[in-house]
Amino acid sequence: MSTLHTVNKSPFATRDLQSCLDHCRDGDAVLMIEDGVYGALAGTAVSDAVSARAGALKIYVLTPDVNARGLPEARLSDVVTGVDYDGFVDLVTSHDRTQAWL
Amino acid sequence: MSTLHTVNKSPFATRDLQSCLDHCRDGDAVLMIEDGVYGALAGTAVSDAVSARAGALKIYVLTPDVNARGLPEARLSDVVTGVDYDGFVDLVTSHDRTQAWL
Amino acid sequence: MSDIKKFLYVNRRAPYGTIYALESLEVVLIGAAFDQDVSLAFLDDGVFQLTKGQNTDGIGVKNFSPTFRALGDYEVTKFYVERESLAERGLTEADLQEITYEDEDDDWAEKPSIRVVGRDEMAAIMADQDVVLSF
Amino acid sequence: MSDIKKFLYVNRRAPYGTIYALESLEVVLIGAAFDQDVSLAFLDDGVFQLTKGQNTDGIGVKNFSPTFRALGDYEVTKFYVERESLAERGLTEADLQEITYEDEDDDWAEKPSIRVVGRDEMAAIMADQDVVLSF
Amino acid sequence: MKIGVVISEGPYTHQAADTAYHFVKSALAKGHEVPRVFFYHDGVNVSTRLSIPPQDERHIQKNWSALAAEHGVDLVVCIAAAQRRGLLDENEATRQGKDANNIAEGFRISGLGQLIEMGIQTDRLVMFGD
Amino acid sequence: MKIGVVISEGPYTHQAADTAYHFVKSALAKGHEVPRVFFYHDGVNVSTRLSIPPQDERHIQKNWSALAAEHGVDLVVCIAAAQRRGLLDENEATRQGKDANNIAEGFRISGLGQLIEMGIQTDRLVMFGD
Repeated sequence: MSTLHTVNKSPFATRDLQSCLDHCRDGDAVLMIEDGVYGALAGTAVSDAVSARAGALKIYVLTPDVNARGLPEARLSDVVTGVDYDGFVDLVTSHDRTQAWL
Repeated sequence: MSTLHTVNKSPFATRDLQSCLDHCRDGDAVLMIEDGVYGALAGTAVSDAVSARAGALKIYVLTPDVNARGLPEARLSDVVTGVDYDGFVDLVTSHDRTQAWL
Repeated sequence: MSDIKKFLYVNRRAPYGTIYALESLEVVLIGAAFDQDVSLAFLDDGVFQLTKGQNTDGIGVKNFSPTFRALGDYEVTKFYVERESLAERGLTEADLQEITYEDEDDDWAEKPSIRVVGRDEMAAIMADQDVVLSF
Repeated sequence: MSDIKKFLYVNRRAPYGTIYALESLEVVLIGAAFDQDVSLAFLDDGVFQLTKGQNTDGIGVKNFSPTFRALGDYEVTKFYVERESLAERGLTEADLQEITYEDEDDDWAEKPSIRVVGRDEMAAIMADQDVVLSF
Repeated sequence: MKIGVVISEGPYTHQAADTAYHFVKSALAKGHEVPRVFFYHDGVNVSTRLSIPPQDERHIQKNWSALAAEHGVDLVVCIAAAQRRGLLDENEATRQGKDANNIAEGFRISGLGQLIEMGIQTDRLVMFGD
Repeated sequence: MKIGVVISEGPYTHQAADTAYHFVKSALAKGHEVPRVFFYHDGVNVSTRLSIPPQDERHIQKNWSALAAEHGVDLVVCIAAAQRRGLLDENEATRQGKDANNIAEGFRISGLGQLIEMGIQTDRLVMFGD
């Protein structure tokens, strides 16, 4: 039994990503979408908070949103896996529930 | 020449209040309105950041918004002054410009 | 799966600045007519929805906070409020409205609906749901 | 007061997730037709508006970032970008688009429009305006 | 699998309606069912047929109407949220004495019970909002 | 003093249109001039005459229309933002081949130049948004 959490806001603007990470349980997955994809950048003011949970959680980022924002793949954190919309659907069906951190 | 800054979002949800405080200049005023009034609470995770700037800045809070949210006056920080909508207008006219931290 | 699903309404936003809190409450009221297992979670700024003494006369907006007290009559009786969220905001349970329900399994004894829980327990409650609605 | 006012457009939000960045740019374009002293400030997530290599094909939304490069032709030539905001986001000026203008006072020499400034200087720029529009 | 979708922000203003659109298209292409999309909060604004986006932009309402027609997705607009925001179908406009209506083809106005019902009847529920 | 006002979020969804309303009423009562209020972003949604809020709630559009009628405030709705979001007056609806319009009395649709002009012609500009 595990949950897919979606985060769609910039971690530099709001506390939503942090609150999500604080409430995930081991084995859960986090998918960053829309402005949430900035949470996947390496070497930022928030990247340590993401890396710290990457052992217990699977962290994904929606690649079309990454590309829209001009973030080169080389700048993304190693702990983050890119998915497309098909991958998003698979994450939804392969977890028991989805929780949106709106 | 001084600026009235308005902040309308909760400091627990977004970084807008912090960014505002980081960009105020001595002699400026900050007015907390709408969900921004939570920044006027004493003894919170963000109240030190407000108090730290209270010497150089004047900090105001919109009382009708405070009352709507059920925050007793006794719980507000000593460094914050309450104003009503008339007071809001006076703050706008008595400063050279208004900058909204939306 | 049984016919009864576990629904969790997650409230993370402050009231009045935006409409989410009010429109969340409207869903809870309608949802109560369905025979499901309903819980409400209040965390982050959502805890501000439950403060007592809200008086919206000055902003010309309807005060919807009394409606929370009516939810017990609709068998919505589980209000999970996160302790850490309260503490970060300088609040304690005493700053919240008293919200109660009458327990039909216990001779209609009046019991508190608000249950202050730690962050770990909140995470466990979230993980125990069938449907999570976020507002 | 002179007939020319100083207008500052403050951009603090990321592009595409919300429309503010695009609709801010639309104001700047229209505003350029008025004979005012125009500056643009990019701080906080606003610095993300200027990243190079934006490709919106996958999200089905129009890529408006090339429009920033056209602003020089409208005599919008002062793009103040906050250094601290870049650093917190792991960015440097090299991650931003090259945006230039031709300086009519200097034999139409091509000059960079982007000026990376520290937070104190950004605050001073803000304090030097007649009108501040926030997006 | 049956997947229910909620959209709670307005078109163009927020990416939610776009992301949901791409998500639903992928889900349908992969053979899943998306029996209903529920529009709540400012999401109800997606349903207006009066929107005129710039010609080089996507037409969010038309995209949804087309998807609904092709795949039989039930696009439900919350009546309470819609009334507040000025979204009316012909029946509502008549009943309320309003001189115009603005709901596009493929969308229908109904109650919040449709959201709960969707939660009960689908295997997964995904929310797109702000 | 002349004070210009910008509203950039939609009614009911966000408090901006309410706060601005109380602010403008106070400013006028104190003898200041508010020559224009400019509606931008989702603020254009304030101008729909089709809104039907619950009876025990304030009617934001009607409040603004009444204030404009009483004090001669020019309520300008940005045309570009309005078209995207499906807010049309009769002229625009005809010109664009739409079968309905929804702008309330007291509001007029015009260009972004009216925002810049307001910034030039007023002594102070105050923005209400999200």
